[in-house]
Amino acid sequence: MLMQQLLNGVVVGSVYGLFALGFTLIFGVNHIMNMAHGTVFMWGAFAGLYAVMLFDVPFPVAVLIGALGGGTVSVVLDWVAFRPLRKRGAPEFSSIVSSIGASLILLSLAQQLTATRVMRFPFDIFPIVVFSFFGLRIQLLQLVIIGIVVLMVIGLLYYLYRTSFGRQIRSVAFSESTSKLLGINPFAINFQVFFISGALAGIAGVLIGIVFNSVHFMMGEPLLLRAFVVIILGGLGSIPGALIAGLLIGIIQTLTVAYLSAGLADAIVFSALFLVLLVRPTGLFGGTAAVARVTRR
Amino acid sequence: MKALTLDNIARSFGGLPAVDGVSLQAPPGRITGLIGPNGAGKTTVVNLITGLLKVGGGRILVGDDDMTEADAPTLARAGVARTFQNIRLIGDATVLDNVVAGFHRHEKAGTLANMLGLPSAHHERREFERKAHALLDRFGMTALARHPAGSLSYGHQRRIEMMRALAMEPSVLLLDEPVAGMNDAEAYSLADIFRDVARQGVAILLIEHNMRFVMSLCEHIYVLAFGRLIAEGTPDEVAGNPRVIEAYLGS
Amino acid sequence: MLTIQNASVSYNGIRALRGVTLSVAQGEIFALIGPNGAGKSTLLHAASGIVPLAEGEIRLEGETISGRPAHKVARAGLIQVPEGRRVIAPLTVAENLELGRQAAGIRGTSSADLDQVHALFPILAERRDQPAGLLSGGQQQMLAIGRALMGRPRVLLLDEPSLGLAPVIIREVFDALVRLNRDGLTILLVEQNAKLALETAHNAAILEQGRIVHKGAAAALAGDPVVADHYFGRAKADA
Amino acid sequence: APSLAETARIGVMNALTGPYAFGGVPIQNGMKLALEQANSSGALGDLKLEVIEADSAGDKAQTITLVSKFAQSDNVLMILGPTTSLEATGGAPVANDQKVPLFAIGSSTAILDAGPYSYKVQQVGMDIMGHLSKYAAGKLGVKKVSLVFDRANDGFVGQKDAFKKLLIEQGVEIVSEEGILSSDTDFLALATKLASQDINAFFVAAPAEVGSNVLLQARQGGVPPEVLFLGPSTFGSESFITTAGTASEGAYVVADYFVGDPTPINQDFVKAYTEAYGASPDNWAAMGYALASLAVQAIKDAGPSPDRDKVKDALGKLRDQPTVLGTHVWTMDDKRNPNYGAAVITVKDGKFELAP
Amino acid sequence: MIGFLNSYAPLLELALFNALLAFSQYVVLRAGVFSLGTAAFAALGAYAAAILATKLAMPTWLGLVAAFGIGTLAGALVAIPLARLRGVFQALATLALVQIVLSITLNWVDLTEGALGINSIPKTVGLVGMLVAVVVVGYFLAVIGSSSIGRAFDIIREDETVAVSLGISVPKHHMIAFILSGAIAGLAGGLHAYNSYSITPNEYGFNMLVIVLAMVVLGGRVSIWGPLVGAVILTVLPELLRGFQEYRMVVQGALLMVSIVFLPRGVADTALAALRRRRIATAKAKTGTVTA
Ligand SMILES: Nc1ncnc2c1ncn2[C@@H]1O[C@H](COP(=O)(O)OP(=O)(O)OP(=O)(O)O)[C@@H](O)[C@H]1O
Ligand SMILES: Nc1ncnc2c1ncn2[C@@H]1O[C@H](COP(=O)(O)OP(=O)(O)OP(=O)(O)O)[C@@H](O)[C@H]1O
Ligand SMILES: [Mg+2]
Ligand SMILES: [Mg+2]
Repeated sequence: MLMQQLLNGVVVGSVYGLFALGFTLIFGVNHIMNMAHGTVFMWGAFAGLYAVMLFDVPFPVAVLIGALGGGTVSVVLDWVAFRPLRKRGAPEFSSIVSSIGASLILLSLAQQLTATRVMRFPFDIFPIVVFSFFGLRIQLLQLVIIGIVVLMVIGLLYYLYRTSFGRQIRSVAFSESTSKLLGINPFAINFQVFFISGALAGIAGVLIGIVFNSVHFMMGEPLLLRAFVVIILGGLGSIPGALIAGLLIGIIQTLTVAYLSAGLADAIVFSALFLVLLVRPTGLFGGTAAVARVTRR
Repeated sequence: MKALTLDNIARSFGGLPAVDGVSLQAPPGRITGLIGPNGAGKTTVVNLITGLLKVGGGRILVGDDDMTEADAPTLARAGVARTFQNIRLIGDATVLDNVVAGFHRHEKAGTLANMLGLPSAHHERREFERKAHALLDRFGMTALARHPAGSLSYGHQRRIEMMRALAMEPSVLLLDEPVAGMNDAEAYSLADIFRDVARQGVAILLIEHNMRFVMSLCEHIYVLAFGRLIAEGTPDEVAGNPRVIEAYLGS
Repeated sequence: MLTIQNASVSYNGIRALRGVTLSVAQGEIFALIGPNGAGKSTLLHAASGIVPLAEGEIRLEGETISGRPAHKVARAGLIQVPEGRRVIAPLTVAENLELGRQAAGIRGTSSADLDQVHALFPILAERRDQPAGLLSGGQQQMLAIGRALMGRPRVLLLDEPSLGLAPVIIREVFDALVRLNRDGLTILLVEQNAKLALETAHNAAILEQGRIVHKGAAAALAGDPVVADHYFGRAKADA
Repeated sequence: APSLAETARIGVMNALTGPYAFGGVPIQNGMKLALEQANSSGALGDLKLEVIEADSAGDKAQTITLVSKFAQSDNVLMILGPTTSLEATGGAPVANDQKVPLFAIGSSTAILDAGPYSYKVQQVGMDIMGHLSKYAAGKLGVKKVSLVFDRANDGFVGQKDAFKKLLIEQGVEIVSEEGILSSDTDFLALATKLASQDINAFFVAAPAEVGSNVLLQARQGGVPPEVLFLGPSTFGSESFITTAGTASEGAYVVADYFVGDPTPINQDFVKAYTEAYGASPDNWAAMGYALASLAVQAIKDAGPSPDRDKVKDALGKLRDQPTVLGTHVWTMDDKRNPNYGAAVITVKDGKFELAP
Repeated sequence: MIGFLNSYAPLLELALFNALLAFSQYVVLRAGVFSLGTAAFAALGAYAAAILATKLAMPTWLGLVAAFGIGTLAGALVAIPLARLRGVFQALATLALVQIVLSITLNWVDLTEGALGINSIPKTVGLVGMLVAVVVVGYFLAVIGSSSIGRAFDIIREDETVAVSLGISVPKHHMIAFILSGAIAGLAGGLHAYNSYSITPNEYGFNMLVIVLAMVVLGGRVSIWGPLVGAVILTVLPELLRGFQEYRMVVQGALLMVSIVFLPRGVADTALAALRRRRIATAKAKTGTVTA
């Protein structure tokens, strides 16, 4: 059972990682704790779901539409909730309230749309193929999910570190006005950041929606809570860190369910977080950049 | 009145020895200059003295007290005040509040008196504001008292830095490029203030690249390059020193 | 090259610039001096599009740039070295310089610009991989200047470039500016070291309380006793 | 024109938004249906009921405010709702303070403890679970069971506790208890754990949507069909079958309401509800309908020009009333604990039928 | 009027409870501590009071003292390790604390009755009691805020390096902030327990944390009026929006966004700043323009 549970943990954890990547990206760039990220995830799942329900699109297209949907919602979110605040040089705090407001709206609209029903992808969106080896059961879907997550992370890393994009992002994050003086267009940078972040969440939404057979308006909330833990454990703004921490939490959680009790999963995850912070105030993988950020303004 | 004494202090970052065995004296009542090329380690010396950085070796004395291991608040309470080379003000707070902040170390009303709002705490605040206004007056900034500090021009922000440091009524005053961004006329009006302060027995250590200003103000100058002292003496001695000319002044 | 016409700027209703008109000709160094709070930085910010004009117009080679977003102004070749060394602290020295290249929209890996900057400020080559925030004050100022040069400016706006620089470096920087100017770079220079500024510039203006109060050939202004009295201080009288 | 005495205001509140809206909306519908029927059938003679609706949002604080508002400014005769025990335990003490009858859905006895003005329609978990435990241990021969429950909802916790106690009394071994949250969707780990256990059956007390997913993921995670699925009344709705798909086949559910029930009282209700709302009722709708019907009866029993105290007393005397719930007789003991029986149903070929 | 007051008494009581929570949140934010622990401290206070009241039949005043005490103690205890952390790390550590307390209240069924919560707590604190608490706490915070402690809080919040250079001890002030926050929230929890007949674990979870944070940021986090204004707005808003039925949350969300976008420093602080600007403008008109 241990191996099987580890496998379960990896699958869930990699999706947590995907979700948290977008969250940590926005956090790293804009210092925004985007409380609406969970609803972006949910709307990504909805976009994929409605595409399937209305146009009967196949799995890969559904994932793509989920990415588009999440990305679009996220960009709009930036325009209406965050950009006006940035323009006014508002303190970072106010973006929290703004994103809470946005998430109320997005949540409520989803609720209206679905009449609070729990919905699901059709059972045949992805064929149920189960491989068994050494007593381990793994579904094809689970393999595909791990594959997609790996691909997304590699792509993101490339984009961030092999193009000038990452440099520009960090510059805009540090000072928008100085960046402008250097010819960087903060608008374009933020557009990309929010789109990527939302697209990752949207993909996660579709995948989670399919693998757990449920799409509903509250589906983002537990993930948001996990994402907080992921970004801390993984180090602020660290891409590999988010992925590793996501996996770690997925595994801790499944092992808790397996050997202790499902009810304790949160208690254990958060106690672990608390302890880690006491021992290593900058998280498990927090590097020097993170140190600079927490100790100085 | 206390003198500041550095005895062979050192500090390195990674492999780089930013301050490498520096000894100097800033006696009370004197304006002591500290100059040197960019990256020589001057600001690092200030950070070491004020306890913002941990010393790698040597001793720091304020008066007769060994302050080598003391943390920043302790040093501030012992009367060591500074200005920041890269201006650090509370941008949203008014100029007056920024200056009043400097009086923190003189607060006598205890935590409890403050929490309970006893009259003693109240009077104290009044007193600080009165003194802060006197400082503003001296720096010609009375009219700006209620402006947010962040909205002022660079030169005015520098002045707030100085007023805040003076509000601490220090025995040792460390000025890190106080007149950067000011023209000579403006700088000289500040020079008068510094002389006044020194005359009251404060030990001033002045870091500045404006050589005419340094030469006219300092009685004694130390020259730092690559973390080491390369020369010291009266302004004229230093200005004539060939090593100083080569490393710092240029021909 | 750069003309500023009747430019006014206000912050929260308080005027910082009142109808300033000046023009910087192609290939000249124009110095702007004035006391603290006169509005010098505000003028540069207005030219760069960081603060909006309440009135007036700014043109670069005849084309109106006021109203354009700041990054477009930079890409049009009007590049500013902001006051108080605004380096991107978390990025390394090399990355800061790379960012400077951005404004010119240059791709590829031509190293001529970088070599030029490194030649001017060798320390920047030495500290290539150090986060810019950990440089000394003067080193940051060098980086800020170097970064602007990386963008191959056509007009360079300098806000107190000598700030925090050692005398020997100031001399080198100003020598370099003169060299670049000879090669065709137009420069608008805000400088508190009025003597140095007026020695370097062709033309100059004095700004006080948001207005231009004197304008003319730099040498003429330098010789004006009123200007000397206000901006050179007693040092000159002493000397 | 009808005089004032001929109109009585009824405050109707349920969790129309928020996490419990899945129950609150159909309950509200059921309640309104019963009240409208009372008006149109003339069952109350000259008296007309005026419905004042509100949304308690699944939130205790809002419930408290609403109860007070209903009692004070709307001057209602009685209050129907709220949806959950959580809300009701907040609202009931206020209702008792203000001396206005409150007839809530929730199953927690704490609602009754608040005072004589608070009533509830649902029987406690113990009663309903008795049927299922007997069926499981007796008919199905279950020996070892794992229990899964929504740990943040006292109703489900109560059902689980009751079921556990009853099973133990019958000599069944409880292998594990797993608390989940209604906001969870990931039950893979739980599924693997269930698959690795040596059990005959597993029981899930959770909202139907969530519980269906537990079942579905359990089957996908390797829990064989021989391990039976047992569920409380929440699973007695069509949405269970559509959500769980083929995994629902062979599930045993104890129903306090069964939409396929052929008795006339139910058939009439199903027809009226479907006409009014375009969907067939689920057990929540039935619960709301039953509650409001009982309330109408109490108002009638209170005699002409009823007031709050009369209604309260009339409510207290309700016994052996016909209802769409359970075995069609709703009654109370002297501590105001309701009881109405239940039936065990099972899914066969994608349809509910009464279990053999 | 009396009828109106009566029917809205629970709403007012809730607003006052929220104001206390907002005070607790405010005091840490003011000191630059990004603590989200208010919900946890409030839960401890509420449970202490409720358990004493229902299991041991203790008098109300004792329960309130216990609630206050346990909040203070918890604040002091977490202050020690958490003073090492900064910014988001502090926020997340305290979020973890909230989740841990939530897990305890949910799972320690013998003591807390689990998800059922503790019911039938005698209602011994009414509108007046809550009002007195808010006034006392508010007054106390206003005094602290304008004292040297408040000024030290402000400097620490803006720039710790400057703070230590002025002789301000950061750990000491963070400790004070945590203790005040814990004490106020503990008291608030205790009052709420005696005011609302019943308490349940989920009331003190993520939602409370979010809403309390929103109150302070919306109201303003510098002046003492900020949390009060924020608490009143966010308590009353849902009631005012009842008319919008299903679009209530949409409207509420939109209002939240619009107000923070146009008043990013919070309603109260922006209003106060506007007043101050007016005073400067008139003063400036008198003294003429400024020269260096
Ligand atoms: N935290 C740090 N980490 C690494 N290197 C540092 C750090 N602080 C300073 N340095 C380096 O130490 C050297 C001395 O810096 P310092 O700021 O003391 O110079 P300075 O004499 O004040 O120069 P300037 O006149 O330019 O301000 C510089 O080379 C600088 O890059
Ligand atoms: N962001 C701002 N908000 C409000 N007022 C401002 C702002 N920036 C500048 N000011 C005001 O505008 C006026 C001009 O400031 P500016 O920075 O342009 O002066 P400066 O000539 O560059 O001075 P310095 O030599 O000190 O740098 C000053 O009175 C200043 O207070
Ligand atoms: Mg320096
Ligand atoms: Mg300036």
